[in-house]
Amino acid sequence: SEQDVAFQKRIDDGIRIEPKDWMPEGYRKTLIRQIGQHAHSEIVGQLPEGNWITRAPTLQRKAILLAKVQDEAGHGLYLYCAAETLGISRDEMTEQLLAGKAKYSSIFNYPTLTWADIGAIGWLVDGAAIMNQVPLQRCSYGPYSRAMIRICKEESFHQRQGFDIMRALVEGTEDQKAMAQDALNRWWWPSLMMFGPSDKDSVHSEQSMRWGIKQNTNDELRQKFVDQTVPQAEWLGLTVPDSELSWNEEKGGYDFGEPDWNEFMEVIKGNGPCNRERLEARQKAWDDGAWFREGLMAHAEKQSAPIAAE
Amino acid sequence: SEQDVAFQKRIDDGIRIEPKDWMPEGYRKTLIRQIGQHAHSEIVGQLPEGNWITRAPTLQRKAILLAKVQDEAGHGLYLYCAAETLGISRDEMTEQLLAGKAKYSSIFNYPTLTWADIGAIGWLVDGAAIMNQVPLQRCSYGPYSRAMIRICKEESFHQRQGFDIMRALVEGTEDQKAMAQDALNRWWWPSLMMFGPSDKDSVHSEQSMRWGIKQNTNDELRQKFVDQTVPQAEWLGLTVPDSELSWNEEKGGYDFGEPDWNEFMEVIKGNGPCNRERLEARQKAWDDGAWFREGLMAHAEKQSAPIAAE
Amino acid sequence: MDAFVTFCLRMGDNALILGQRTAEWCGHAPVLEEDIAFANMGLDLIGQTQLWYGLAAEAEGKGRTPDDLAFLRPERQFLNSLLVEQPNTDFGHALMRQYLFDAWHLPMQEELAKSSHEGVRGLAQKTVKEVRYHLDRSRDLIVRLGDGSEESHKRMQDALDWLWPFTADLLATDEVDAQMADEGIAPVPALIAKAFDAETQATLARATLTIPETRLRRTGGRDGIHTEHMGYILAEMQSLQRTYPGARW
Amino acid sequence: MDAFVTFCLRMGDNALILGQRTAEWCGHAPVLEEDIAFANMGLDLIGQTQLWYGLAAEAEGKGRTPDDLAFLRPERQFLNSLLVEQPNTDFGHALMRQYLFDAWHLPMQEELAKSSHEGVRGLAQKTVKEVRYHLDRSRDLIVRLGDGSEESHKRMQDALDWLWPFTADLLATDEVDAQMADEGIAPVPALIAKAFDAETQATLARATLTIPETRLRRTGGRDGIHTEHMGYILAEMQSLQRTYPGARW
Repeated sequence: SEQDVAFQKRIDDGIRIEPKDWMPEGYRKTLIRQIGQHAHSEIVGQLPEGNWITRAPTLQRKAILLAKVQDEAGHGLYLYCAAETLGISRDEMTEQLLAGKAKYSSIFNYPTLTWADIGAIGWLVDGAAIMNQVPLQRCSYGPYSRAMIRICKEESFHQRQGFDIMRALVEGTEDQKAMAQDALNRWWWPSLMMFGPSDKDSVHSEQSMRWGIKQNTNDELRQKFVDQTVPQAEWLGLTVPDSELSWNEEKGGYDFGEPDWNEFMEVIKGNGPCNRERLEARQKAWDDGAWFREGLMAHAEKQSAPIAAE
Repeated sequence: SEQDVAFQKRIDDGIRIEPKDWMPEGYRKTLIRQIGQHAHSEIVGQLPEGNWITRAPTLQRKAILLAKVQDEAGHGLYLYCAAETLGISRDEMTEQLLAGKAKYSSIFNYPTLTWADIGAIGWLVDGAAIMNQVPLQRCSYGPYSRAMIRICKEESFHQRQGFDIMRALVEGTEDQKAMAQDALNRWWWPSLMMFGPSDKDSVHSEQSMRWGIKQNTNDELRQKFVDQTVPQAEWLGLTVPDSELSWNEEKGGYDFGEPDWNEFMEVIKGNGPCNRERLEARQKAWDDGAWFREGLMAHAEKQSAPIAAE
Repeated sequence: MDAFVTFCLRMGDNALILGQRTAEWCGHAPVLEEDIAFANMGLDLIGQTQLWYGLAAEAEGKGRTPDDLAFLRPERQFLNSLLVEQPNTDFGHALMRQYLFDAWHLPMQEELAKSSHEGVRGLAQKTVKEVRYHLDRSRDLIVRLGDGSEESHKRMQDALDWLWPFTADLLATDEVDAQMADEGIAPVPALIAKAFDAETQATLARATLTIPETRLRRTGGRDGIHTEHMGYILAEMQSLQRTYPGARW
Repeated sequence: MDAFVTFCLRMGDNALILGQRTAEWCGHAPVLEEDIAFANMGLDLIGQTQLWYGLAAEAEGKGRTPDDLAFLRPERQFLNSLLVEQPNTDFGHALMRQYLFDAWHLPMQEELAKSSHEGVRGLAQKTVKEVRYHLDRSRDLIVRLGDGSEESHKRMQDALDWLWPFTADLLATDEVDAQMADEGIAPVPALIAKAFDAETQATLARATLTIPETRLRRTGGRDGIHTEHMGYILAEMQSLQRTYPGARW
């Protein structure tokens, strides 16, 4: 249609789409899905890290971790607000999450088993997230783009803090170094999977790129992540658990092995190690909190009730 | 009445009263109250010690503590059965406990804060309990007397095990020795209170002694306990926290200070450190277990339903 | 132990243990805004812990660090009030615990901001603003939920009934407090008790909640005699430091 | 690690961690008879732990004691199945966890009673009777509660739905099991799986419960990759030994 053409032209001209602008239904739906997933990821992402706040080994690490988890909740809030500009409420999105209809980043379906996992999540998972998110600062949808600008600023802190946890471990005792290596072993492949399936298998990519919702392909970002992270692992004295990993002089990047896409698909389908636990925890928070939300509403109604009605 | 006289004569002649025998209503009530309290004490007594099973410092200590708590539950069972012979059901007694109408030994309203408390409870609390219970083996009511015979056999094990925990601690590090002394400091006075108020203030004593339900006065038993325990504390190298404690050559026993009877009365009234927690735990077990009890009954009914009704 | 060290440890232990309990809500609160608020309060409390332990460690002069005080003391040496270690039975308990603590904490910090001790004064001046914010927030929620729905009212009343006896431990006094007051380091305890009573009476009345009439006073935490919850808090909190002694993190 | 040591640790860790979970019920069970039964099972399991750790420690030959194995290993070295560390969500979960474990444990112990390894054979012959009693008891309760009231049926089905995926970890096999079977020390895993399937299919059918159709298989415990519950179990269990290193108790 004419509208579609005009819309695409705005995008191609790099003009941001704002909530009141006309947009194709597919664009809206894609954004709602993507922003919702992203918001849910921040919320569910509180759980694996929150698991270690009460056990953080120093007061400083505890404070940093608390601040990080607080940031994540805050990111969730920005993102839900951005999605709300597209005509969906936070409660609706929450219901979709709890019903298993909306997804969240599958990385959070892995358990945090040692303190080093908190380091590995900051270093690898936040590292991969930034890789995904930096281009989204230029996303064609204004509210999402602006949310991402705020978020990216904080995420890079998180990544440095995660790396710093790893650094302290590898500079520590043999037990600590082993803990760091073990965490890298367990988190490496799930981190690579965070960029999504290989381009040839990616369903939504092409249209999203045309709409300026996505700027790079999954494989491009994955390559970039590997190229950035492998030297960091080397600096830490840790071994990336990939026997196919090698520097490719010609392409100026690393060759690396294929993640286990069967595992990825199983986790996406709900069969990962912690899918049930994560959703159960969110469901419980939601159910146990009903009285709280209803109590506040009841109070607000009393306050706004006209005097005559008393 | 004539019956009363004959009844008292049986008692005086040392003939056991059995469930089917006639007995004065006061005798029955007194026994129900006393056996019920005793049973409840075994049940509630699981809680302070159960608090340390998952944290026992060695496998052997863990096994011993589990066995002890199991014995306590078993004693509860014998005692409820003995009380049931007097025409009250276990459920009725449980309801009285949960409603705060029936008492249990106030010693269990103190918290177990360190591993040494488990030692102190075995040594002092079981020690005091045995002192109370040994004469009850000769109680005039047959079922109670027989229950006490079984119970006393096991309690003396428990006391030795508690003493052995203390021995290991005083033979251990400075920290451990301090832990043992701290436990003695906290459990000494509550243990003395286990014998009940001073004879001059004891409400039920006189009639109970005439009925052969009670054989010794509170003060007699307390004196006996102190005389037995002080040398054990000395052997352990621990200091009994009583500045008035001294050997009285003349009476062949120790003089000792007066427990804080105000504290005792407050604990009895429900204002001890853990009264609310203990009752809440039992209430929760009862409420949470309703579906279990009902499920078993429903199954039993199905099994006994006549075929035709199916 | 030195009275000043004891005083600082009591303050720091309150902050740390309440911070632990607060942090347990991360990701589990009834609404996202509360997840954020609880993380934020936890963060403030851990920050305060570091400051109090810093003063305690310096005054003690034994070369212990704030982390040593947090992670290497056994239960009987922790001097926090019993209130802050009470469990997160439900979110109502968590809010009520926070409110009752704040209602004591703010007047305390306000007075400490005038302390004769430079370190204490500086600490209190630095943190009083966040404590004021905590009280404003928790007071507001207590009123809204107390005077909210039937169920929210009942839950807040239950929480108050359960937690009120533990406020005795916040307000308990001994020779340490007397000495701190004499030296002008900390306020006269009666002053704080008065402010606490005024705050709670006014707010709980607005919240349509009834302060329970009970003789039950739960004290002992300030002398290291805790409730049975405390051992579990510490076993969890200290597990890494205890498992890997001497490691740096 | 030596395959035999690994095998013994897996067996011992199962017993210990299930024993911990079982012991948590002391004083909190729905009826007194269950308090007694759970304490009794816990006691049996701790006894089995001591025996398995004894064999492991002896075979390892590094001078470690059973207590060292229980209290001084970190989480990643614990090799119990994920099933036994699952929490006491309600008494139904506890019973179902016990039943599923027993349904695997009894055929295992019966076969181990014919082991080529004298120590293992002696252990199994000594303990098989108590394991049989556990299975008899838990099977009976599963049937009565599954085919009981509407609510008890629902609770047992919920427990089964939640716990079933973890049975994969009981039945998982690797080269350690292959080697143990080759040497006649332990049975061929397929034999146990078959017995487990026969037992659970028959009993759960009698209990009117439905084995969930799920692709979810939760494994990893036997390689030390646990669920997030495990860290808390160990922090609590090991707290005294960790806090007072080297002390004797």
